Formats: sequence, C-alpha cells, structure tokens
Amino acid sequence: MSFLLKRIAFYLFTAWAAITINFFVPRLIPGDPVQALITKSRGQMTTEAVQSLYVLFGLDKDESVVEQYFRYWGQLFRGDLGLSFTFFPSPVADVIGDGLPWTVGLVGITTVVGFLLGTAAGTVVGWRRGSWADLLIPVTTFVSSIPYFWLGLIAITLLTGPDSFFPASGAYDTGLVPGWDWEFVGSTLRYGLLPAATILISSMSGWILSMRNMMVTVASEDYVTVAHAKGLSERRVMVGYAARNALLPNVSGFALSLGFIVGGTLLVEIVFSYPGLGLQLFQAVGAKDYPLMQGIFLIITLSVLLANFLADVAYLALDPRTRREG
Amino acid sequence: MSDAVLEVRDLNVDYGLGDDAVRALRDVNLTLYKGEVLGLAGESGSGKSTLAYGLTRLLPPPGVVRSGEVFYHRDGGDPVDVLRMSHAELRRFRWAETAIVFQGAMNSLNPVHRISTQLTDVIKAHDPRSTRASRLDRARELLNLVGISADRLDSYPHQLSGGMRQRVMIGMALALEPKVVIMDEPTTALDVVVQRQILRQLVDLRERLGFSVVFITHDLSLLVEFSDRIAIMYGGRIVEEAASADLYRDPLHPYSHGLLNSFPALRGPKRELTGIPGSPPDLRAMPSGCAFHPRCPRATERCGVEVPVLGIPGSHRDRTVACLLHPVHDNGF
Amino acid sequence: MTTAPQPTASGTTDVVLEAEGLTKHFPVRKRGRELLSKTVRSVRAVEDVTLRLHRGRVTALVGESGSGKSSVARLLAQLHLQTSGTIKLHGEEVHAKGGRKFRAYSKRVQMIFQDPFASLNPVHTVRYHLTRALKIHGRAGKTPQDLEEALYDLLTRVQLTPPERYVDKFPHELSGGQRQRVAIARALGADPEALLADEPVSMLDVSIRLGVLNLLRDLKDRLRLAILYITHDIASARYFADETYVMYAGRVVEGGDSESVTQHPAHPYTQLLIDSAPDPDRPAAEEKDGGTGEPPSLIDPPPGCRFHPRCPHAMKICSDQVPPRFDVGEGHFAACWLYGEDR
Amino acid sequence: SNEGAKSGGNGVLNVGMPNGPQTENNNPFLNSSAASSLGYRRLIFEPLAMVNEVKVTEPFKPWLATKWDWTDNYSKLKLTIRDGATWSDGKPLTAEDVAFTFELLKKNPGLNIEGVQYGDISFAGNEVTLGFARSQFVNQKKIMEQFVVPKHIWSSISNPSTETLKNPVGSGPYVLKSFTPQTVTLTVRDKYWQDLPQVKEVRYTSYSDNNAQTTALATGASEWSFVFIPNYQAVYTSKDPQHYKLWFPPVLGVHGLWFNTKSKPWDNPVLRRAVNQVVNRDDIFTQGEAGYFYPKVDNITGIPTPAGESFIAPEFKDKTVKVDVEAAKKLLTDNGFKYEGDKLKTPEGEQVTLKMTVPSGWSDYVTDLEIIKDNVTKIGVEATVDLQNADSWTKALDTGDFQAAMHWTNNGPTLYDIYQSIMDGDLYKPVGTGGINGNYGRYESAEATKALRDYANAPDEKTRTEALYALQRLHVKDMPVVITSAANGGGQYSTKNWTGWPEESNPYAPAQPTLENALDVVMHLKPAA
Amino acid sequence: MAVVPTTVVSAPVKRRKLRFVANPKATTGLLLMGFFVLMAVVGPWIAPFDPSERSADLLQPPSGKHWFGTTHLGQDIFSQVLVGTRSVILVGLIAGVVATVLSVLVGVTSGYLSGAGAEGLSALSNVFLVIPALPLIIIITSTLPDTGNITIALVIGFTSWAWGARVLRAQTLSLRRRDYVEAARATGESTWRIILFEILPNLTAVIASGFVGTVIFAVISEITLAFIGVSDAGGWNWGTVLFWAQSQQALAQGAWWWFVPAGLAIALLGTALSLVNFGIDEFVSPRLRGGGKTTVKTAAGRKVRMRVGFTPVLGEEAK
Ligand SMILES: Nc1ncnc2c1ncn2[C@@H]1O[C@H](COP(=O)(O)OP(=O)(O)OP(=O)(O)O)[C@@H](O)[C@H]1O
Ligand SMILES: Nc1ncnc2c1ncn2[C@@H]1O[C@H](COP(=O)(O)OP(=O)(O)OP(=O)(O)O)[C@@H](O)[C@H]1O
Ligand SMILES: [Mg+2]
Ligand SMILES: [Mg+2]
Ligand code: NI
Repeated sequence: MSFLLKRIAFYLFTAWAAITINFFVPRLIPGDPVQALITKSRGQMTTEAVQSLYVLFGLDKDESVVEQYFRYWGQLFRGDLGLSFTFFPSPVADVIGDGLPWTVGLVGITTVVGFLLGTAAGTVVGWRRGSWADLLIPVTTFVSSIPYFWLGLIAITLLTGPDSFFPASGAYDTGLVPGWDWEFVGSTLRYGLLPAATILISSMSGWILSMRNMMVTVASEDYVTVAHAKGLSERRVMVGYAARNALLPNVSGFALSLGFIVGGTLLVEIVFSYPGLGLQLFQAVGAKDYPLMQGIFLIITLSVLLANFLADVAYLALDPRTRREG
Repeated sequence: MSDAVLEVRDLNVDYGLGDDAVRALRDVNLTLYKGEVLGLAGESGSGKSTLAYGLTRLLPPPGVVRSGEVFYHRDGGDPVDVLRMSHAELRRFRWAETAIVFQGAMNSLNPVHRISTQLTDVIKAHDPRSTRASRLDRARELLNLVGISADRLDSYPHQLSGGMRQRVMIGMALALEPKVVIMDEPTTALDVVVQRQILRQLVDLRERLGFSVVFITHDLSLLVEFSDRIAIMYGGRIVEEAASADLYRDPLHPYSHGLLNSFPALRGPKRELTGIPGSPPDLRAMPSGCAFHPRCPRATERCGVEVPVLGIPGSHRDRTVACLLHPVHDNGF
Repeated sequence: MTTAPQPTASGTTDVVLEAEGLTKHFPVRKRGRELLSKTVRSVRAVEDVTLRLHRGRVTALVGESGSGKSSVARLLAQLHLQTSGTIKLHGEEVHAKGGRKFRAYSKRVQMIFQDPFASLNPVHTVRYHLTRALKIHGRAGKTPQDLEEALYDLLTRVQLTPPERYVDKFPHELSGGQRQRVAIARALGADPEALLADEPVSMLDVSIRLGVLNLLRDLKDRLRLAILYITHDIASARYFADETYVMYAGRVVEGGDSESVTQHPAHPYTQLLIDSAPDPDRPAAEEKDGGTGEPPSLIDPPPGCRFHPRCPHAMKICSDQVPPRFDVGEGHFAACWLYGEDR
Repeated sequence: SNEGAKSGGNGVLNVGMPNGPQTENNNPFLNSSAASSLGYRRLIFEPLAMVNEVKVTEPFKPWLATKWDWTDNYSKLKLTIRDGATWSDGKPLTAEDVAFTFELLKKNPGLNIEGVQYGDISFAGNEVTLGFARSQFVNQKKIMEQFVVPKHIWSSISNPSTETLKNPVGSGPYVLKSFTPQTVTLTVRDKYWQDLPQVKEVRYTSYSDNNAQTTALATGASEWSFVFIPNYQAVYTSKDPQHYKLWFPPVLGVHGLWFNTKSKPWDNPVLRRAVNQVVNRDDIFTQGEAGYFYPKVDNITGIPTPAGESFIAPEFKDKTVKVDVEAAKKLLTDNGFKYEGDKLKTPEGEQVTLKMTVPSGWSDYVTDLEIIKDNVTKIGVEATVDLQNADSWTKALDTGDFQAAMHWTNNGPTLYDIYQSIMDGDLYKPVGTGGINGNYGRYESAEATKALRDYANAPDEKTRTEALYALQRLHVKDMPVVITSAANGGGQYSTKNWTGWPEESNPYAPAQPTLENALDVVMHLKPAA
Repeated sequence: MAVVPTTVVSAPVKRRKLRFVANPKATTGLLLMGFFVLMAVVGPWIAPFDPSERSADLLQPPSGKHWFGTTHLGQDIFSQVLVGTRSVILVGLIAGVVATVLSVLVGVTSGYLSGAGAEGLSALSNVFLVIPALPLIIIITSTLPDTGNITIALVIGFTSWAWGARVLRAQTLSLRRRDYVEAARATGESTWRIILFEILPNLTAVIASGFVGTVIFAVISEITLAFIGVSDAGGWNWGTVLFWAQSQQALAQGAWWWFVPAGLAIALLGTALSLVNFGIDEFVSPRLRGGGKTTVKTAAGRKVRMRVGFTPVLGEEAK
C-alpha cells in the first residue's frame, strides 16, 4: 500500500517535470512555425504569407513564456492540447488520435510480443546452456546491434516490390476506408507485417540476451537445485522455478526501456512511412509544430509512466516479497 | 554389514575436466545404515557438501562424478546404483527415496511460490493421481509434524522466520517418507535455541518414521551430541569414522584430535585449547602423501610419501581410520 | 525504577569506555493507514544498555542473533547515533557526529566488523587498508621506510608473518582467518584504547577461530586494550572474556564475571541459552525440555520483561514492569523479577 | 465502399502527394489543410480566372469571371461573374458570393495568404467592384486566381480561420466523397456550368515520403504527382517509358547562390560575377536536380527560359553563361585580384574564401553547393559547404548572418517577383536585424529600388519595360545572386489511362497537381484509347 | 615430531585484468573495437579518395578502383565510410564519457548521500528516463546552430545519462551499507575519500558496462540523426552516407552498395561493443562465464551436457 502511494507520488512528480520540460524545450528552438512553413515550401508560398500566418497561428500576440506555461496547464486540465500548426486548425488531440492507434497497434503490440517471445526464447536458451541453443547468442548479438532503420530499409529492398506480398509503406491499402471489415483488417495486418517483423527482430534479441543471463544466474540458485532434487518434471523446474524468478528483473527493465523503444521505433515508422506517432513527431519537429510536439511527448511520457506503473503492479503481483500486508 | 541403506564405493568427484580439474573427493567409501544418524564433519572445504551432492548427482557444473558407485538398497529389492540411473529414473528416485535439506533454507525455498505450492508440487510430481485436497491435507500434516501451525500454509517464504523456513524444508523432505534424508548444515545460520528445537524435532521424527540421516556440519560438539556415528573428512577424503562417543573420547586421527581440541566447552573444567596450526590444503596442489601431514604434529617422513588408506585399525573393531600411526589390519570392505 | 546501583565485575581496573542507558531505535517506513497517523514505528534494537569496558580486560556480549549486539558496538563506535543515553570515554561524554571530532574519537575507539569477508574492500590490497589506517591517524611516519616498518610491525603483531608475503595481497587471496587478522591489524593501526570486536570468529572454521581468539587475548595482555568481544557462542565467551553480558531483544539481561555467568546462569534466558548450546558431554537423553517460541518482534516488543512470553517462570509482574538489575552474586547481576522477590 | 485501389481506366484518376498522413480539414483558405496540401481544393473551389504560369504572356483564361477590367492604373477592378454556375448544394453562384469571398479575406488577415490589401468591395447584379489603395499590376494573378466560396455557408461560420469544413461546398465539378488520413476521394457532380469532365472520380493519396510516392508512381498506383525523384529514368520512366512522363517547365521564380553583399570580400561585385562565370549549371541540373527538377537557367540575367524569354532585354537576349575559367580569372586580375600559385587573393592580399550554408537535410541544394564548391576552386577560391539545421539556417538568412547560401525567390506572372526578392531596397534590413521578407543578401541599390517601384506602379507598358531592363542590367553588373535554376510548375503523370496532359508541345498549364490550374488539367483529360 | 617444512605453493595469482582479456567474447570485441579505433585514427590518411570529391564515375557498383562503389556525384563510398569512422567513434566515445561522468556523479552521490538533494537527483534521473531520449535528442539537436561532432556528442551525452545513474544509484545504495564502507568510516576516512576510493572502484564493472552501453546508444543516435538529416555531424559519418543513399533513393535505383557497407559497419561496431559488454558482464558475474567445455564424454563414449541437477557420471575405472 505504502509502496503504491509512494509510486503514485513519484509518477505525479515525474509527469509534472516531464511535461514542464516538454513545454520548454521546443520553445528554445530558434525559428518559428511560420518560418518553418515558408522554408518548407521553398518558394511555392510567397513571402507575403508570413504576416497572415502569424495572425492565423495566434503568434502575433506578445505573451511571455511564463504566461504561456500557465495557459498551457489550464488547457491541459481542460483536456485541450491546443491546435496543431501543421494541420491547422485541427486540434492536436485529433491529430494524435489519428496516429495513436497505429503506433499502439504496431509498436505496442510488437513490443509486447517481442518481449514475450524474447523472454520465452531466452528462457530456453538460458536453460539449455551449453547446447546448440548457444549458437543463437552471437546471431542475436549481431542482429540487436543493427539499427532499426537499416534493417527496415534492407527488408524493404529485399522483400517489397511491385509484385510482392509486402507493401513498402503505409498502413493499409490506399483505397480502403478504415473500418472493422475484413478487407481493411486484412490489409492492415499485411501492411503491418514487415515493420512489425523489423521491430520484433531487433527488440527480441535484447530480451533473449537479458533473459538468458538471468536464467543462467537463477539456474544455479539453490531453490532450482532443490526443485531438481524434488524430482519435479523438467518443465516445471524450468518454468515454475527458474523462469518465474528470472522474469522479475526483466519486467521492470521492460517498462523502463519502453521510452527507448518509442524513440527507436520512430525510425521504423519513418522508414516504413507508417502513419503513427513517431512519424507525426518527426514531422512536427521539422515543422516547429509546438502544440503537436508537446502533445505527442505528453502521450509518450504518460504511456511510459503508465507502463511503468503497470510493471510496478505486475512486479507486485509477481514478486510476493514486495507485497506487504496492511 | 546388514541393514545398509546407502553404500558409497570409491566415489571420485571433480570440479572441472582434464588436468585442471579440482579433485574434490578422492576414493570415498561410506555406508549408511538403517535408522541411524551419520554425522559428517571436517573443516570448511573438506568436501562434505560435495559428497552430499555427489551421491545424489546434484552437483552444479563444473562438478562431475568421475567414478564410483552409490548403491541404494530398496526394501526387499536388489541394490540399485544411483550413478547409473537415467534422468527419468533419477527423477522418480529423488525425494521418494532420498530427500535432501540444503545449507540455507532461505535459498532453498522458491521466493515466489507459497509454501503450500512448494509442499504439494513434489507430491504431485511423484503421485500425479493424488487429488488436490489430499495433497493439501498432506501438506498440513507435514507442517504440523515439524511444529508449524497449518495456517502458515499460505505464507510466502519471506514471511517466515529462518527457523520456520528450515522446518518447512525438513517437513518437505519427509513429504514422501523417504528412507534417507541428507542434511547439509541445516542449522548453521540459526540461533542455538532454535537449532536445538529443530534438532530435537528431527530426532523425534527419526524415531517415529525410521529414516536414516546424513547430517553435515563442522560443529563437532553438535554432532557428538546428536549423531550415532561420525565420519571426519579432510582434503576430500574420509580420514576417520567411528561411533560418536568413541570418536569424542578417543580420536585416532591427529586431525580429529585437533578438531576436538579447537572448540571451547561450555561446561566442565576449562581445557587447554590447542587448535590446528597451518591452513587447509589447496585441492589443486595437494601435499604428497597424507594430505594432513604438513599440519600434523605427529607427522613422520613416511607421511609425506605414502597415502594412508581407510581401514580398521588394529586396536579397535567397529571403526575405521586413515592414518599411518594406526596400521590397518583389515580394510573392512 | 530503572538502573539500580550498578554492580561491576571489578572496580579496580580503570574504565575506558562506558555506556549508560544506551538506546537505539531504527525508524521503520510507514505503511498504509499509518501514513495518515502521527505514530512513528521503529525497531527498538537497543534499549537502555549500560556497560563498561576496562583497560586490559575482555568484556563479552552474548545473545542470540538480532538481539542488538552489533548495534551496541556500532553505537559505541559512533557509527550510529544513539537515540538516547550517553557514551563516555574516560569519563568524558562524546558527541562525535562526524568530521574531525569523529576522527579523533575513532583513533581511540576502533571496531572490527562482524564479517571478515565483507569488511575489507575487495579492490584494495592489504597494504592500502593498513596504510590508510596509519595515515589517517598520523602514524605513517615521514618517510616511505617509516611507513613500511609500521606496516610490517602491524602485520607481525597479528601474526601474519612474514609480512612481505601478505602485504600486497588482495582480500580474496586470503583465507578467512587471515582476513580477520587484517581487519584486526587495521583496527590496531589507529593504536586505539578500546577495541570493539563484533563476532570476529563466527564465520570461521573451528581451527582458524582459535587462532584469532588467542590473538585477541594476547593483544589484551600485551597492549592493555579494553576489548568488547561480541559473539553468540557463549562457550567462547567463557574462555576468552573476563566478564560477560547477556543480551536479549535489545536489553542486557544478565552480566558479570564470565565463569559465574556461564556456570551459574541466573536469568531464565541465559539458562535457556546455555542449555541450548551443543554440549558433547551431555547425552542427548538427559536433555531438559527447553524453552519454545520465537524471539519477539522488536518493532512491537512485549511489555515488561521482553522474555516473559517464553519464560517458564513468568509472573504477573514480568509482563507489567521492566525488571531492574538485581545482584545475584559478587559482581553478577540479572535483570529478572525472580531475584527481586528474594529481597 | 472498399473497392480496390489500383483501378485506373474506369473513370478514376489516382493522384498522389508525398505529404504524410492527413487530418480531415477541407478549409481551402488554409495551406495546412488536407485540401491544400493534397490539392483537391482546386477541384472543389474555382478561381475567377486561370493563369498559366508556364506561358505568362498568354492572357488569363476566364473561369468564374467572364470579364475583368482594371482601371485607375490598376487600382480598381470590375469583375463580371459567370451566369449559370452553381454550388454543389444546388444554390446558384452569384456576384454576392464573390464579394463575400473578398470581404472574408479583408476581414481575416489570417486567411489572406497572398497579402493583397483590399479596399472597397461592392457588387451589383453580376458585377463585383474591388478598390485598392495602390496599383495592383504585379498582383493581378493573385487576385484573379482567388477561388470563391459560398456566402450562405461561410457567413454562418463564426471563425473561418479555425474552420475545418467537414463538408465543403464549392462550385467546381467535384464533391468530396470520402476522407481517410491516407486517401481522399472526390466524385464528379451531375451538374456543372461546363461540360462535365471525363474523370468520374479523383483519388488523392497521401504517401508518407518521396520514396513511397516514387514507388507508387513506378507501379502505376499514382498517375499524377509532384515529387523529387533522383535518377528518374532508372527509378520511374524506365518502368513504362511509353506512358510514364514527367514535364517540369520553368516558371518565373529562381533558385541560386545568394551572396551576403555586406560580407567581405563578397561585397565586391567583380568577385560575384567571376563566380557566375564558373558555375557549372549543367552539372547542377543533371546531378543536383536529377536532370529535370529545377530547370537550368543560363541566361546571364538569370531569367528562366522559355517562360521569361520575352522579357529579356535585347542586349542580353543570347547571352548564355558558359563555364569560362580563364575569362573569370582575367576579370579578377583586371580588377586588382591576384594569384599566388592557384590561390586567389584580394587586392588587399587576403585569401578569398567562400562559406556556403545550407540546411543539412536538403540533398539537392547540398549537391548544388558541392558542385559550386568544386567550380569556384578552379578560380582559386577556398570554398566550404556548411551544413546547418533548417531553423538556424532560416535564422541566419533572416538576420544576414551568412556569407553565401542557396535560396529561392518568389515567383509570379512577371519578373517583378524574382527581382523584387533579390534587389528591393524597400525590403532591406541591416545585417543583424531579422524579419526580412526577401533581399536576404542585403543588396542596396537606390537604382534597383526605384526601378522596382516604377515597375509596380507604372501607368504604361513602356515604363515597365524600361524598369525591367534596368533591373536586368543591374543584376548582370552586381550579380547579387548567381541564379542557377528555375522554379518549376512540373509534375509526373502517366498516359496509360488518361491523355491530354499538359506537355512541352501543348503547355496549356503547369503540370503540378496542387496548383490552381489542376482543375483545368483535369478538364482536359480523356480516357486513353 | 619432525614436521615436514610446508612450502605453500601459491599459484601465481592472475590479476583480474588478464582474466578479462582471457574471455573469448571480450577479446573478439576488443579486437574489433581496436580495428575501428585504428580506422578512426588513420582512416582519413589511408582513404584512397577525398570523400567529398566528385568524379566522372557516377553511381558505379563496387570495382577495383572504388571498393564500395560510388555515389550519384561520383564520390568514393569506401573513402566516405573510412573517413566517417572517426566521427562515429569520436561521438560515441565523447558521449559515452560525458554520460558516464554524469551518471556517476548523479548516481553515486544520490546513492551515497541522503536527504533532499539526493532525492532530487534521483527524481531528476527518473524524469530523464521517462522522456523518450531519441526524440528529445532530435529536438535539441535541431535547435542548435552548429551540429558538429562535439555538439552532437554533448547533446547525446547530456540526455542519456539517466539509465546509468539509476543503475549506479541502486548499486551504490547496496554498497553504502557494506561493512567495508562502514569500516572505512570507522577508520576515520572522509566522505569524499569513501566515495572515490571505497565505493567507486567497486562500481568499475558497472560503470564500464554502462559506458559501453551509452557508446552503443550514442553511435546509433548519431547515425540516426545524420540519417534523418537533422545533423551533419561535421562532415562524413556512416549516417551521412546512409542519408545520401536514402535521399537519392539508392535502393530503388539498385545501388545496394551505397547502403550495405555503412550499415554493416554499424552492426559490426555494435556487435563489438556488445561483446565487450558481455565480457564485462561475465567478468562481474562469474556465473555467466561460458567457462570451458560444457559437454563431457563419459567412459562409455557418450556425450553428456553438464547441467544443474544432473551431474554427469563419467564412470572411469578407479585408478
Ligand atoms: N565449482 C567449483 N570449482 C572448483 N572447486 C570447487 C567448486 N566448488 C567447490 N570446490 C572446492 O571443492 C572443495 C569441497 O567443497 P565443499 O563445498 O564440499 O566443502 P564443504 O566441506 O561443504 O565446506 P563448508 O563447510 O564450507 O560447506 C572445496 O575446497 C572447494 O574449494
Ligand atoms: N540500520 C538498521 N535499520 C533498521 N534496523 C536495524 C538496523 N541495524 C540493525 N537493525 C535491527 O536491529 C536488531 C538488532 O540487530 P543487530 O545487528 O544489532 O543484532 P546482532 O545481535 O548483532 O545479531 P547477529 O548475531 O545476527 O549479528 C535487528 O532486529 C535488526 O534487524
Ligand atoms: Mg558445505
Ligand atoms: Mg551482529
Ligand atoms: Ni588408538
């Protein structure tokens, strides 16, 4: 109980600090969205547009950063993330709403699946140390060192093409209207396959390695030897005794590494032109779209915090030692 | 030599392979009789735990059993060699026939499972047809046996005190009513008061259930008090073996003698404590001849050359010793 | 109703270090609903402990695991700050919280830690450990030769001879007994007047154990040190200590001349302890039915005498009032109401 | 509604843009809306007239306005609005709607992207009259290309600049059928003031980046687009040489190497002219611009040809710049520069260095500068290409904190926009002061400023020509910008399913799908045989 | 009573460092790293061409003259990769050092000291952990006018210390109450000496593996930044090569040679660093050590795997 209360206090503080940083960092960037917009169009938009855009974006008012900061908090409490500049005047919430399902669907699911598969594979590899399974280690090391984007690009070159089953970019067939019909869902799966595989391969190997190491460590714990001495079946010893304990450090590592994963998969979204948050964030950075940037950072921060919280809870459930009565 | 349950013959155990292997056990011979408590003593690193794990094949890598036999005498059946069993046979054999209580109870209990799970899964593994309720009943019974109230069944290991955990382990060891229970320093980490409580319980249980115990410790005074027979180990060998009272009264091997003179007695007149000079041998670079000779106050030239064999010394009948001071006239086996 | 006139084991030798009414409560983290309440929960690890260390004498502190022995030592070494009570060095009260004062104090009172495997830093050699001890306390001399001599002298004093064989070793290259001796050498490096030895032998093998104890005895004799010898092996206390105090659940329950405490234990807990100690001379059958039950929680200790829930002689008063020290023999006291009624 | 995507032929035209996922926003006034970014606003909302940027000498093509009259030296405009045009909700389009549109722009400076300052606006019958404070000669295109929105819808919109217009009602031949972040589908109306176009449905797909767009073009999934394709032969046209076309005509806007004319030694026009002599525009065109993207400009005046052919002063008509290192060296040595070995020294004896800045991600500009760097080394200039991030680069140009940079100019129907961007003294701000709207090189010439003013306000064609020739002479003499390439009005298209695209032989409109003329292009399309 | 003189044959103690190098994984990793560092030092001198120099060989596949082929401007890709090594290694190392120093400062102080300051520091590192690092780096980098190697390295270093700090803090917390720290205090050591000489040396392995981890992260980040065109990192690096390949759609053009070498170089460098990291891990935790043979041959000639719970029995004849 106290554990949870402390964690919640910690989360609130972290959220506050992160949001504050999110607010200030983009504002330190020289240049403004208008300049960025003009620059991006490279002559296709006349310089006369500058004034109208300042008026449009409401940047012509003099407001100190501190005022903006408090206004921002006011908005946040009302659940208002502001209006995006790149997609002006679409509310940031709507823009994020368009990208979030894809990221959650692709990055979220593959990350979790990668973690699960990697952990399972690591369990077996660690358990059968000294057998053929060890051959997996150098391969995994190599694969995990390849940057996501490069793996993605190579996959695109090798596996996509006019006649290929795998599309090179996008999230679903261009002609389709999103909905819960089979055609759309099927197409979504087909488009998600390659990026998902890329994320899976890169992220899985990390989990394989860490799980393997934990398994090796745990396998020599006394209680595992006791389990053998008790004559329990191999599976029971491996899963119930070794893996169950080896899992614990991985769980908290998992939540913490989510932050890294979001950063890493940004590249996957860029490379595969997958319309998720990563791509939006990248474009928002390019366009100085503060509200959108802040919004996406907010979402990422909150989801990492949420994941951490869930991991805490999972840890609580998995490790009785952290559970306290009262 | 009737009524033996476990016979260890020429057991050799190495850590590692080839030339840089550490030879942790050398030609160990030992017999455990029905219903007795056999104490195994010797200083740290003399190979007590190695022997316990070696004969149950639970040595962690890089431990290997190089050679030897471990015969287990089934009731009314032929003796079986534990070292020749297949993995499946071994699994069936384990715990049902020989159970083992490890050095530290905290580490022997899986921290993430409840006591009940850990008590019942062993029953389930050996008797898959038992019902859940019957297993739980048995678990409750076992806890009562070792003096823990049955409502502790749902606790996690960390919620129990060290003494309780150790008792849970002892209860677990008795779950399948094995014939042999091996205990590796089961009470070293505990308080004298708790230690005594547990040992007393163990003695009671042995009388009721009739299993044999191999009891490992380096606390000789404890062994003398609780065990029937004592085997003393030094440098990977058994150097002396005798009934505990005999050993206490008249240790034959200079090392046993040294051991007995190293601990202060709480009662009786203050004796002079001499201790054992020098330090334990390095298993990688064992002295030639008798391993104890560099520290032995009574060593002779011969001790540095000849390896003494374990045998029955001339003057006594029911004990063995491996020392050149006590010529062997019958190797006993 | 607290401290009765204090009987000491021997009034002749001069007192080096003295603790009076020493109390230590470790706060515990609040949980759950307590967060809202004002009550502060704590581990009452040491409660009202009074003891004296004399020059050239060994004082043993025995008791089961967790009874607060190490905490007393750490308090005496000023590594923990006491919750209440006073510590006096040669009659002067000490407040050595940190900084220069602490250094000056640590020069005079040194501590040997419980675990020889943990108390030496694995990354430093014996030389480093000892040199630091010498340097800090200004005994390293001026030239490198002085230092080397001082080092060799220290190692020789703890019988790590020849010194050059040990001086450049890392702790992991030494046996437990050797490490323990290095730890002792380090403590001697400060040339202290009082040495607090916290279970210096519990981790060691019987044969090595003896060597360390003999060394301590020798130091006491030669250097006239005041030594606090903490152990839970009451038999070794009998052999090496001049006087013995017994602790139970944070309180000193008995004290006095070692021989009389071990041979004629007065407090029921001491009796239990002595009965429980393994004794080869006693046939198993002869055993009395000793006490049962577990040591009490220190967070919420039983009122009155902390031993009363396990005590076979418990009376009503035992659960109400904390027993003061009662004399039970010459220089031998017990904090037990059994002896209070005699009077 | 999910019928397959790759269905050319059956009346569907697939347009693609590399603009990333879109959010539903059909507000035609906002450049940030999906309608603008993908260009489909052009098929829903119609302009008053079509202006062909590729052939600026051509008269404007009447569209919603059938007639327009400028009076009072281009400060008063009378528009005659076409009869018979209707909104897609059936209501007729009237002069009132046109007047309302201009009122909207006047009242909402945020929507007035073109920055035209409107005065009195009135309408009567089918005529609308607009008054202006000053001559709008140079703004004719901006005004006539203004699309018209229905008053009955927009008058009830309280804040038009934050309106996302989920249901756009326009007068064009198409209406919005469906919107997804990836694809927007338009379908043809059943009633239109002209003959209905043959394209029954237009699908705009937003690909996430150039690569994806290129692939779509190569596979035929996109039939019309505007994207930079490196090595277009290998990647695009070779996949179906018969049908896959690209046409990138120059328009009156340019790209080139701008000098900060306040930075020594580049304040010396001789040096800038020498550079102009050695820049290899062919390499820039073929390697930097992939042989098509920004067409080569090699007239010494920097005027893109053929678009600006007719404006070139007679004395410069055939003056194309060829790489001539010797001539450049001679020019330099004649003007006091010296050589030490092959290093160029200023008359003061200092080594001439050139630091050219460019945003690091802009691969074509970076390539262009790499080429220029090589080129100027030939005349002994030590050049470096300094990559910066886009923001600091923008800021550097804004405040004049640079030595040389690749940059563009505005474009328009006349050369005014080009020269104004480069030489207008009215735009001048000293180095260190930002907020500049052109004249990044801090070029100061009273003559040029006057010529530009003359041009914008001249009552007659002759004065304008005079002013323009003066500007050309100034440019050739001072060479504030070494112009290398023209802006384009191009696009890639496939003739597999649709023919009638604008091309070299029939340049009726620029080929870019997001420009005003997109509707004109679609109206021209016919199913391939 | 003739005591045979004891000569304790103490085998020469192999010092830890040698033991580390004896680890095959670490050795491979170190060798590979050494190669890359060597290339970083001499690369620009041994490169056959100026990496920016244009030539007439436009977009040529690998040949004897151009080992890795050429770009659309006729630049030699081999030279670009070679010259680019320096920037990659430099940024990796600098960022690694900066992040490590910061994480040590924050982690160890917040672990050793108590009180509000320490809590604040630990909260700070938690905040940095929660903010996704790469996007933050992208944003910060795009704010900076100059994006040379050093700047990039500093940005990466200043944003990626939190993970290490957290690990170090946890370690320090566990070390803080170790007896030898207390013992040092009891000896009279001052606080800063305890941190520097008693605690830090025991964290070496953790710090080293944190360092290696940060270097991997920094290298990948730098390359990513260059790849997406946010930085130029002051000239050539592997990311710039990939950036050009990508912006020229090299793969669509069939110019695989433009992509593959730089990518492989990254993967190899990453592998090298991971191997070193494993070496450190195994060095710290002996249980992870592969440790010689894992299968044994029994006297009967069967191969048995050594594993917990089933000790192999060789069954040799007793000698
Ligand atoms: N994995 C190993 N590799 C090499 N030598 C080992 C290994 N494990 C144990 N040994 C050595 O084998 C010898 C016997 O060890 P064992 O654990 O059996 O001693 P023990 O008598 O049980 O000691 P203790 O009383 O300390 O438990 C020791 O000298 C030890 O150093
Ligand atoms: N730093 C601390 N914080 C909280 N509780 C502590 C702390 N140190 C000791 N304790 C508690 O104080 C009590 C006494 O501990 P102490 O270490 O003094 O016992 P001990 O008699 O030395 O035991 P042992 O024989 O096992 O060494 C124990 O319950 C212990 O858990
Ligand atoms: Mg052991
Ligand atoms: Mg203690
Ligand atoms: Ni005899």
